[in-house]
Amino acid sequence: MSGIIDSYIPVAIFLVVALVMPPMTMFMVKQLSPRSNAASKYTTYESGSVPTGTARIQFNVEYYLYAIAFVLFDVEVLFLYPWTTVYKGHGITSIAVVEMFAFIFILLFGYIYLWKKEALTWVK
Amino acid sequence: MDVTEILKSLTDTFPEVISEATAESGIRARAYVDREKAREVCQYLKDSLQFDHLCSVCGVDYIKRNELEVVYHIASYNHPVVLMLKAVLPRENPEIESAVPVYWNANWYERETYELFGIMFKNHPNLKPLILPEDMLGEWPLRKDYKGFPNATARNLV
Amino acid sequence: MTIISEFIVPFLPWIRGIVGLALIGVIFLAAMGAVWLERKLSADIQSRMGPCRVGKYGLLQLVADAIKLFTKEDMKPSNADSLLFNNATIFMMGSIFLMLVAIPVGAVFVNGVEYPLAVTEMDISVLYIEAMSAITIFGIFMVAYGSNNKYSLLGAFRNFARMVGYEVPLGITVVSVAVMTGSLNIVDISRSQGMLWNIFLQPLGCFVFFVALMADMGRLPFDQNESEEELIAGWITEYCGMRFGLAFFAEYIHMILGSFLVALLFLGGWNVPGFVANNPVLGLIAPTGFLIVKVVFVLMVIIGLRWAVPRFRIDQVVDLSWKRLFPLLC
Amino acid sequence: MVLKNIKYALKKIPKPPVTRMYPEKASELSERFRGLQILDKSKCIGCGICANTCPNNAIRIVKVPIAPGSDKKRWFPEIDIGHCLFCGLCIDQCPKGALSSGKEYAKGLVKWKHKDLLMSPDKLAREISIEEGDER
Amino acid sequence: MNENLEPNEMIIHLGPQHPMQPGPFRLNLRLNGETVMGAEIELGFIHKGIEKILENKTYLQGITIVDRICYLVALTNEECFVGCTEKLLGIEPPERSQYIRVILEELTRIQSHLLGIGEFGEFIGFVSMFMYTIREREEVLGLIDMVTGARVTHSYLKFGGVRADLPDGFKEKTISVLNNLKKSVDDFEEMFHTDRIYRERTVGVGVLTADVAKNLGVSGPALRATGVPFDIRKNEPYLVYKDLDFKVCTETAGDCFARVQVRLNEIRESIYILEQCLDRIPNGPLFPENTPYSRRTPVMRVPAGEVFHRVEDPRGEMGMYMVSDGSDKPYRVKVRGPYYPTLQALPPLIIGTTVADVAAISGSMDGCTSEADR
Repeated sequence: MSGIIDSYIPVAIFLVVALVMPPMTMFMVKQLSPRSNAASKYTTYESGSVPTGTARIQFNVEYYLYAIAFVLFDVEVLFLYPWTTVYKGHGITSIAVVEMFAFIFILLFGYIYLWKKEALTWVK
Repeated sequence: MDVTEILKSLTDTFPEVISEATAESGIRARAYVDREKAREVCQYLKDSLQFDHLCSVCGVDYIKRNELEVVYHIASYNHPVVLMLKAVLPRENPEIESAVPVYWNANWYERETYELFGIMFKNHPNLKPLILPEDMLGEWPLRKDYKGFPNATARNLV
Repeated sequence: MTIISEFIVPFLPWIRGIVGLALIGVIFLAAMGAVWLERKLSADIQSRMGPCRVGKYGLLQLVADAIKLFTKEDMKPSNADSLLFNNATIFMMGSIFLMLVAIPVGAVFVNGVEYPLAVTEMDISVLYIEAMSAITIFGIFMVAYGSNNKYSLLGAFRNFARMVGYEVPLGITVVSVAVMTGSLNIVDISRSQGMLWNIFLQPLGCFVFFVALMADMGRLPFDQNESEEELIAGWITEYCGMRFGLAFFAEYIHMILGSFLVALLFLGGWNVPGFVANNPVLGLIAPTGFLIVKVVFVLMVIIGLRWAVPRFRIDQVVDLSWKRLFPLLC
Repeated sequence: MVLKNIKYALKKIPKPPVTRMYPEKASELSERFRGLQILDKSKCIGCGICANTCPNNAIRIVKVPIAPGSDKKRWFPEIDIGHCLFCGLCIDQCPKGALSSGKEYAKGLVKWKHKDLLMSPDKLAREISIEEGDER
Repeated sequence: MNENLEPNEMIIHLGPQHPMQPGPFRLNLRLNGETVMGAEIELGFIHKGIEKILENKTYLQGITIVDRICYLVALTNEECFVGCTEKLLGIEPPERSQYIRVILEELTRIQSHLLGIGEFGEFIGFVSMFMYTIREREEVLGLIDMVTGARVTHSYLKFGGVRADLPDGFKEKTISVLNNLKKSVDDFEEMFHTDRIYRERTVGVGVLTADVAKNLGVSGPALRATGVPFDIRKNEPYLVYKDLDFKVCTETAGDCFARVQVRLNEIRESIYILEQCLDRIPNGPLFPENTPYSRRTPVMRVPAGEVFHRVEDPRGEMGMYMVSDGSDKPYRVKVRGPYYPTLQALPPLIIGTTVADVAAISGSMDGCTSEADR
């Protein structure tokens, strides 16, 4: 058990560094960089025009059906991961293959259904 | 299609409206049109005489005659004749019917003529300044009595 | 002697972690090299000269750029969300650092025994790397939403659409490789290709993985999130100075790590013939050097492609994933 | 697919660059290049046709000594390079052929202030260096 | 445009400082997601008032001013202005001058089209294409530079002739440059034809049909790509175009791909014209006999009258309407630029497409805002 924990200790160290490094860099930049104040400098950039309205709107996500399909298939991939480790050398190879193919086959059905339903086209 | 044919057809159809119809050369013709009927003439030109391409609409300021002229250059995709159709307007309150319903691309030409000469195009879908800032509206810079050139308009030339 | 080593063993992961931090410096240098490589290669393709003023062959150009970025004012639009805007870089840097932990950057052979040069070895490192790689998207969306810029917003949403499309092919190809080895440990996968590289066993899988990786990293045929002719700079529009520099470096480091993944998973990793491994001197250098050569090759392919092809439209990208790559895999 | 593009790109890699290191290696100018005008003071009659022709009113006729340090004064053109279009009309229109095109287009013409760009007849005749008065 | 904005729609400004644009104009897009629901163009960021300036300059000075209408096709602009004045004066340049003008204008067409193709490549993300074409363009510019002495603003044409004769060695150099160019054009074409990404981005994008294009007043390659063989060089020949053998390049699809293809074919056609010109160019004077308007033009008063002259610009139909009142300055000059109606036709064309297509469509029109906004 401790072996597994051990292998994540470097991860923790790197995580701390990742958390600290960008703020540190920005702090250094603050010390080094010049500063000036001009109101128009701090407006949002929109090709030199004054922006009309805010960018925080109810964005029309034209691919929400993809997102749902994505969740579906990503879960499929997640189920495949454990399978890979038991595929070889556990004496259950043939059963694993058959089961896995049954699983993929069912999902494939769903995929074909999605395609036929035109869920995989960009909604205008 | 021949120039003389075109002019004959034009004068026959609109005897009161068209005046001074002359052929300058084999491919150029010129005619004055009554300003009330300019749009109808354009419609006729487009429908019957194959003049389906509007080259430009522009204004000319004849300050000595105290008149403005609106000049339509109407050409065709099929024959090389360019018809120069002119409408005479008074310098005070110049108004003319917009040609946008006939020629879609007259839109910007008329907006430009409006802001540079102050010629009102009636029934224009969106008559507002195109190339000049809004606050220059009313100065009519391309008229001959415009005082601002070059001191007001080219002031940033060092 | 034994006492000392016994004393050290419990702290070994700590030591490895802290020594591994040096990797961060190395990888930053490598990213600089990648940028220089990209600029030189693109210049060659376009019959230009590329950087040539600072240092020999412009090698110090990136140092000069870094100095410039450090001394530039850090600007934030007045109506941006500070919390999101300021902290997005943490996610981007975090993503690449945490990927870096698990990726072996080479190996040394001492007396014929192999020691992979990874900061840590975990059983599920492939899965872990993929998971960490996906964190970047949070950073990108934080930047986009925080900066309140419409180009950024469009860029970030394009990024989402693309990510949604390409994570699945990426995952499946990795699974297919893992099946061959029977392990999710990247070191094992790499080691198992001693005889035959995976690219020969699974050319299709390699192709799909490469394309999906390009899409994941946002290299040119798939860089819709910052396509400059449409969205100025996409999600990164409002970033300037060193903040931009960090995001930029994160992108390039991501690219380098992606090349490492390709080299490790498909191009045979650091495997060298036995007589080389047993040679006391060559065994120290050759495997790592061999891996680095492969990585540079993959990098050059990725970079070169950018300058030789046009860009897809975002709906075409997603179509490509769902309607071409996906059936290919099934 | 995109293989043709890649092939073309690869073909370009070994070719030498077509760009130049600019200030070290100057551009090749064509024979008819129109740079800073050269004034031949012995031919100039100070008629002012060049000043009238100039589309941008960059030329002024001024009364200056015929040579630096001389007491004798005559009328010569003085060109404000900041307004010059380098169209060459003054050269075409000169009745005596006193003006001609030089090859300077950057050297001596890069100044910080507009007033430094005023090329006096002496400078146009290259009697004093055109880089003089260049303060930085 | 602000009115009737739905909660999931936003207005985004492209311009005046945007990499997509050939010059500063502002494109206001109403977006729903990535789809363009409405578009509007605002002009006037670089309005130079050329028409007013021309009224205040003499005819000779005007030549230098019309150069600046569009910096890419200065010689065609000059041809239009000089042609107008020549018609008013009633003179015609001798044959050698006409041939020289045709040679230079075809070179101008080649360099403009090369830049247009490269820019289009850049707009769809193919940055190297720009560099490939700009390198070929450099050679062509070198040829123009050799004759006129300037690369961009030439002021080379004169009333009734040209400023100077072709230099020695021009013919040989031109032929070698053109032979290289032919190979490059073939390469470009092959790259465009075989590249699947490029085809996906262009085929069927921004389709103009012949009727719509005529209605919108579009001219030039954008019109010819719809299958209308409208070319001023054929319809209303000026200079020696009536003696030369060339065909009007048309395509039928009317999409971005067809527009670029028309440009590539026109480069080939221009090369063919140039080869004919170089073979046939006669010896002779540059100016008509006994003319006062030689290289050194006196102060000239142009007879009163009005004229409308059209030439074929690389972007389409370029026309000038000149009114003279008998003085030494034009009374009124109206410049009818080719890109102006094309730009005007952009909003109806991009409605319903996506943001990425806006760049592709706008790029395929090969714009020059400087001339639309003169």
